[in-house]
Amino acid sequence: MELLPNITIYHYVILSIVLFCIGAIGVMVRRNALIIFMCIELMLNAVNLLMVGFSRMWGDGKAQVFVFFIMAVAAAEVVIGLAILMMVYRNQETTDIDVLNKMKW
Amino acid sequence: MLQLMIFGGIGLLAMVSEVLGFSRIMSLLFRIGTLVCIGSLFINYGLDYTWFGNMMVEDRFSQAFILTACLMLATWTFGFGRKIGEDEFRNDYIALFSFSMVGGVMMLSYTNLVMLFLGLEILSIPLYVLVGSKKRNLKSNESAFKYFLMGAFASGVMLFGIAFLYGATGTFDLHQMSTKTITVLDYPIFFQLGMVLLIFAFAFKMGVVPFHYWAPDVYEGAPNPMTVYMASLVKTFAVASAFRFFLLVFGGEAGIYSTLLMGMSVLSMLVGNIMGAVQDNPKRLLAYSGIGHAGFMLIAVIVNGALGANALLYYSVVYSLSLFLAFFVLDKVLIHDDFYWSIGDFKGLSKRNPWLALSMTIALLSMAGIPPLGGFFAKLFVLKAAFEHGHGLLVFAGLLGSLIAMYYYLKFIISMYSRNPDSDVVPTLPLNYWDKMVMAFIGLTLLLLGLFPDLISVLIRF
Amino acid sequence: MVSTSMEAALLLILLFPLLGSILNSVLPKTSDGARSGNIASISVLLSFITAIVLFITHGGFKQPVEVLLFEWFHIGNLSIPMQFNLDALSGLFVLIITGIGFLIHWYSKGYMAGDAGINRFFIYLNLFIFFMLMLVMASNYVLMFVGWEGVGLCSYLLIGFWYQKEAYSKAANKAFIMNRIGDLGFLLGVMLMGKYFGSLNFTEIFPLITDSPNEDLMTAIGLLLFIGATGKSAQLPLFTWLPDAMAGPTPVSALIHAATMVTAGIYLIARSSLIYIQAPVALDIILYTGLATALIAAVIAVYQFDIKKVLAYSTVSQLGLMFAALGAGGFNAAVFHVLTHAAFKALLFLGAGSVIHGLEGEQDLRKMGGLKKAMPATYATFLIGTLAISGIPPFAGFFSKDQILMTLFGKTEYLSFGIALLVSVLTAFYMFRLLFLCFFGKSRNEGHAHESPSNMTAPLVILAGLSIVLGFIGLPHLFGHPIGVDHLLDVYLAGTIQMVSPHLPVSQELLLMGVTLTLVALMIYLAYRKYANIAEDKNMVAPVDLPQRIAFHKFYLDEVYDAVVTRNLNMFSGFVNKWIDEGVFSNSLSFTGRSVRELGLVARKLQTGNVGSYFFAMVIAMCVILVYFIIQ
Amino acid sequence: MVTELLFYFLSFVAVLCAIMMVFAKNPVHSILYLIATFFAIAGHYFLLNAQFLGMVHIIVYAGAIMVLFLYVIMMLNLNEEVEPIKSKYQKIAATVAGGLLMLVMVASLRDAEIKTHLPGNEDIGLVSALGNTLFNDYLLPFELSSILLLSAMIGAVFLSKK
Amino acid sequence: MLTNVLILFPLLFAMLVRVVPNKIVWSVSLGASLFQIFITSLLVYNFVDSADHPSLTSKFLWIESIGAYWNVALDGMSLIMVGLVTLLLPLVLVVRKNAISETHNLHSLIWWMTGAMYGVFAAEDGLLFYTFWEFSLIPIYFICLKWGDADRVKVTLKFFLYTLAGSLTMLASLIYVYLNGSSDWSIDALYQAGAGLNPIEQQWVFIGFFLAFAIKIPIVPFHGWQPDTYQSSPLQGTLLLSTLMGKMGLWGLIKWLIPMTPLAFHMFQNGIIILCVISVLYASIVALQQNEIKRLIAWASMAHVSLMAASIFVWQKEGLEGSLLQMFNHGVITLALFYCASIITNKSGLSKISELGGLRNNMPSFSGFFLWILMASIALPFTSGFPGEFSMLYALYQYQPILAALAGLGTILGAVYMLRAYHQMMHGDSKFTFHDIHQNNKALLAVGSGLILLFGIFPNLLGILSDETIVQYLSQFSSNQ
Repeated sequence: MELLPNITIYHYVILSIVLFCIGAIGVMVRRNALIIFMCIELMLNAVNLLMVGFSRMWGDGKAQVFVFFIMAVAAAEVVIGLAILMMVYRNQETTDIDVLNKMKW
Repeated sequence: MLQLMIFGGIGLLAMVSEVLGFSRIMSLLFRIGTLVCIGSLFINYGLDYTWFGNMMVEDRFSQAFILTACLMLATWTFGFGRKIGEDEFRNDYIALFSFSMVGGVMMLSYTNLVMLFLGLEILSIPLYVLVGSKKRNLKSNESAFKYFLMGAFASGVMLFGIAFLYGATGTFDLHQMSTKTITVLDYPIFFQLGMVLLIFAFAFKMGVVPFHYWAPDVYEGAPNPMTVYMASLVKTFAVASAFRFFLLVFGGEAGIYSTLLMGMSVLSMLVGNIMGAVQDNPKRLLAYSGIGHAGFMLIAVIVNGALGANALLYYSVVYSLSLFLAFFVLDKVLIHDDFYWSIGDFKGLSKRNPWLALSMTIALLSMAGIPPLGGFFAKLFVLKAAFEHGHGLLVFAGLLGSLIAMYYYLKFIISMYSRNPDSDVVPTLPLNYWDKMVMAFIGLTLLLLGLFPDLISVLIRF
Repeated sequence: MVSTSMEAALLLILLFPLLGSILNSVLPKTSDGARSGNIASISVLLSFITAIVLFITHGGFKQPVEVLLFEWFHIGNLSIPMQFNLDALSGLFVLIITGIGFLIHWYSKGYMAGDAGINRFFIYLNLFIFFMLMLVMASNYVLMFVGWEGVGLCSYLLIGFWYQKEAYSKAANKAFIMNRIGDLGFLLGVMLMGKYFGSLNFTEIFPLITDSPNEDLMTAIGLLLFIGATGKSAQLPLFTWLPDAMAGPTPVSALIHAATMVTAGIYLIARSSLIYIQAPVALDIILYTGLATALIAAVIAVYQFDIKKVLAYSTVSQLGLMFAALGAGGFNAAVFHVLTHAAFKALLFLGAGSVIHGLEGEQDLRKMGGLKKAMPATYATFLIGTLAISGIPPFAGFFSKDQILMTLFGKTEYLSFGIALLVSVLTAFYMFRLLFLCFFGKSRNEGHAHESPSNMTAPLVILAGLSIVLGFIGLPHLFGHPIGVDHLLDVYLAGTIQMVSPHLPVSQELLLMGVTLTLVALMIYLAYRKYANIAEDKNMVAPVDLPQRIAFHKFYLDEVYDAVVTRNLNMFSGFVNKWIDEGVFSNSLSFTGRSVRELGLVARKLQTGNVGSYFFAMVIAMCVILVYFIIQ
Repeated sequence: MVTELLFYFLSFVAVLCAIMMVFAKNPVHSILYLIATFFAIAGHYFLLNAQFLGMVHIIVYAGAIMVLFLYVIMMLNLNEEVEPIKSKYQKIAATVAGGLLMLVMVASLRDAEIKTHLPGNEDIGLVSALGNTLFNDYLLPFELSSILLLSAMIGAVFLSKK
Repeated sequence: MLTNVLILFPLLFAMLVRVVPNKIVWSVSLGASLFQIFITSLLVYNFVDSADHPSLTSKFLWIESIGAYWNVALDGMSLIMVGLVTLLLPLVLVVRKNAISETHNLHSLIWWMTGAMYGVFAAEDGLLFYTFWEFSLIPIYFICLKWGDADRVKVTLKFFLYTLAGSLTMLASLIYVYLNGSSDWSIDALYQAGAGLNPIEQQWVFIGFFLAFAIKIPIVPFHGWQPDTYQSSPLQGTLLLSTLMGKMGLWGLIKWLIPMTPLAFHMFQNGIIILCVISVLYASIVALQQNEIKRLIAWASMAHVSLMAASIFVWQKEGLEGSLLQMFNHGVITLALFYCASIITNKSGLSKISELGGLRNNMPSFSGFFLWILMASIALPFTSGFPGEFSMLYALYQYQPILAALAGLGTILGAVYMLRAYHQMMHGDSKFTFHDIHQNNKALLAVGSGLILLFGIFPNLLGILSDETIVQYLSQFSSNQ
């Protein structure tokens, strides 16, 4: 069955590019580290979407397996990331990246 | 594979050691493990293995790099391990280091992008933690935080690239990808986009301009042993994995992608060193110099092939050793509050402790590429390779970069030998025999490698 | 190497003065310096005796004596041997140098007695003799250059002998540097010869020249060598050092700056006479340079008040005459005048030295006068010298000057003859002016003049004797022919140098002599009228009207040089130092360094420490790179 | 046709919620928008016949990760609008840069004329198919990902030790 | 084999001398320098015995993978340079021996430098040459940095970076030539490879090498580091720099640059000779303005070495002979001159020429030595400065008379600034109260003056070593040109 007759891979590519770039904009726009982190998660999701799309295109499950790994990695990153955020917050009482810029130049 | 298991096993053992009560011998085990890795590599050297249906291939390249990485790790433990071993969290450290080595080994012997990605993450995640391992130190916090955010971002970019590559070729396996690229590509546009994005990610991990921003901040804030580890071993892993990627996919120079790499390399060698020239914080300075060196290593990646591999191997070994030595001294000298480090702290070091000054000088001169220290041949091999492939521009930029780098290396030397120590510092810096041995060992190794550079290049003749 | 006693003797001539110099520098100093004076004098005397003995036993060097010691160095295939030879020309010069040299050494013992540096003085003086001998005995141009520069060094040392006086040592510098300018010409000439002849030995070059004449080449060589000669022999435009060189002790002025060193230029050109006769243009230039120098120096001499300066300008003027003779092809006449000039100019200088010694250092003519009685011996000898230089027969100067005039007249260039005549007339005027101012009239000096000791006057007497007799070895045809002694010197020199022996008709020659002598006598009378009876120095202050002032100030040549060369050179070097070296080179270096730093300071602004901005920068970089790929 | 509409709807929701997530002032709102985005993406997965992945996605992202975020926000008391706004220029610049990146990436696909239709293969998204791939070809990565998780665990524990 | 001893002994001794007690270090290292003299004389003896005596060469495989060899050989030309190093070593070691702290460190560095310089002059392998070339930069840098005057930091930085810049361009050229050859760094292979390059490539290679050598020599406009460095360095540093290090650059011209790039050499020959002559005049003119005594000598030295470079570039037997002769003698003379300068500065505490005066009253015997050395510097005949200078001018004259005349102006200017300085410092009324120099200084000056006289009268002592070699050496390349 043709599930998506008029939807080509380019639709998915463009969609994930858009999502990826929104993530990137978020990373640049926000000052709260937590939100930045969330934006990165969004970027990873855009990748996942693209992977699944390509997987469908090639009719091949490898990419979907890859997505599992990405999820695992995302989970691990979240754990570590939040732990780091907590640690920073404990010491600095903030997650504002404009404050966390002691090292520069 | 064996190395993977050994390091993974040590990591697991370290996890459970606290519970099972053998935490005291853990650091010993870690060292023994490293030695076993080295030994096993020597025994099986030159034999190719393929694991799990091409997931991971041990060939001459990966063996050479894993071997030298293990040797570097052994040296690193030799030099900095004690500092960590005294910490109450030493088992955590050992586990994290072991795991990150697992990631490193994966990055050196992957043939599949999944392995590359996983390896990168397994390498990075412990590093995020290790960078922030001085939990009360604001700089350490900040650098962990920055490293993590940017690293995650880079992972995203890399994945995006991998996805496009997959979209273009329908495979994650580099051998298959290679046959696809050589023949006709179904989706050349996807491939190009994917390649570029992947190169961004590699560039980020290597710390080359214009994706270098994390490096100075992170290197500055991280505890010294971690900085060394990152700047030497991790950088080697990153460059070598990029090398491997190009080697497996293109088998040599990669056309327009090489042009991109060339641009990055030139920028790194110039920008890194120019910015290094205005630094006053020693650690930051060495970070910028590291950017310049990454540019040099990138030349080897561009040239690729046996020539590039040899150059890269030699370069990474020598650079790592020089860095070890430099940081070993740095560690002894910069003992006060880390917000006010400056080259001025090295004032009159030759009077306070001539051994330290001498070691630092050797390290710096080696990095600068003054014969007969190893650094000279490192640069020579790289430049020779570049010239052989007709990249005169790279040679020019490299030489110019070296010249600028010499300027700030000399700032150290001037400080150490030509100024008097401040009145408020300890007049002499005591060293124990162990410290002296470490410095002598690394220094002599640098000299030895400079006198007999073939010691390294025999490793990689394919 | 040295094989015969003849050759050994030749070397001895050279070695004695060197030994004397070494002995004096090695032996510990004595308080009065008498010993060093003795050593020095004796060494020169030994040289002189050896030379005489050699001269006699070897029949006047009809056959040149050669000694090859070793190869000094070589330039490619061009070998420069350490080789000496003595032939008629150099033999004559050796005799002059050692003979006059000995007398002056002897005189110096008295003159310099009591000077703190007497030891040093004799070391230098001996060294000078050594180098001067080397100059004339060298068998090739490079070795000659050794002597050439060596005497320059000694001259430098001796002019600046009283180094505490800055003016003196400045004069020494000036002498050395001006000589150097000439030396460069010499060297270039030597190189040109080396290039074309492949050798620099006289014995090898001269046959080549006669075999294959080449006028252009010879002119070039001749002119280059002449540049060297103008430096050493104080010709235009490089003569201004010689008057300043009078800063040295008077015996030095006598020996170096009158009798020997300054005639090295004459020697050089006479030695190279084979080259010059093929280069008429060069000869003409020498002729006119010589005449111009002679005239200018003579005019200046008329207006000088420093006794030694007058003599110095007179030397320059006489040298000019000699060059004029050379230029006219009369190499023999020039050499003859060198010989006689050596005698009477040494005499005059030593006499002046005696006067100065007697007046305890006073050199200004305006403060002398009436010394005739106080210093009779000096006066008598000085008078002989003056007569000789003025060309009064039968004194030596008459014959040599006459020969020069004849040579010029024989060239049928009446302008040059006229100038030469004028010069010799002027010579008589200024010399007698000097004599009258110094010895006649009333004393204008407060101190009590006294006669010099005998070891000073004795050389004066000997030199006076020489000034009388020396002329007779060059009797002109007019006188010599009838008595069968036809110009001994020319006969002696024949075969060694090219020569012109003008044989004018007897009547013409007599007429010329008559005219000359009449004019000279007139000049003496004028000088007597003007200067003999001056009591006070009121009408002898510095000249007031413009031509006089110009002459008094030596035609402002020093000032012109200063303005044209020295000042411009200093300005130029200041400019180069300040604006080019510091301004361009140093600044461009530091600019490079600074700009790298500035670039770094700008670049580091990107490293804000803020993760957001890093992301921003990375994204921009990505965009740029992707755009590049799209364009591709 | 329905699926097509569904695709556009889901895409719209995903993009909109993503934008809202980025520009929401309150972090909690951001999280909620992000969860909405995740759901929309999960919808896409279902649409692409990757049902299992879709389920896992919802569980992992919406269920686990986002809850973790929420938890952290609560713990750190970030739920108020404490974030000082970045200066307008920075915001605009960032947006322009991101937009530029988007444009460039899209533009780099410029001459992609072949409209590749997605072939239908329902099997690959199923658990059994994935399991086969995972435990045959990707066994090594699978095992190694345990190390990844372990290291994350150790790291988190290590960082939270006092 | 003996050559290895010559090169390696100093390097070894450089390490050993650090552990020698400070009190006796001076005599120990002087003893070692006697050993070097012994080795050198043995080498000279062997060379005279047979020009290809086995003790003069040594060749081992060094880096197999790129075909580099430990390949050292001495011929007549390099023996002269080796002789110079050996001869000056003890002099450099003993000057101002008591006036410096940490003697053993200083000596260690001097020995290190010495070994490296032997290596530079003996190397027959491109990589080895470069290694020694760079290797010699470090000790001299440290000497200047550690014992220099107040400006030392800035000045040595400039010096180091400047010379390093040159070295790096040379490295690039070397690699380029090597890559176009037969994977062999030996000098013959490099000659062949270089000659095989096309003219454009040769030009670039030439420029790369020339920059390195021109900076080291130095020739205007690559001289920016030199006067400052000479001035700021301690005496030993100045001596090493001026007497030996500049010679490395000249040596490079002879041995590496010109034979390797024959076509480019022909293209650039004229221009570079003109540049060198300009350099002679420029240095002389700037020297006129100098008021610091060491700076004055530095500029004078620059004028001399530029002339040497010019005459090397004539590339004729005359020029090479002359410049080798002069390289040797200039070393001795410059050493003596700087030594005199240091004596003046130390005695009076002043270094400005205009502030000094009347020193001759205080130091009569010193003034004699000084004048003699100064005369050697301005090439008075019978000093060792003359034969070389004359030969060089002669060679230049063969090439182009006008250039010789212009270069000759340098000798006039040399007399002007040297005598002017001597006059200002030594003459006039006494201003100071100190007395004449110590016996030790006198002895040292006497040695220097003696050498000047010896080689002034017997310059052939050097010529017999080098003449044959030069002829052979030039004929080796005549076919290429």
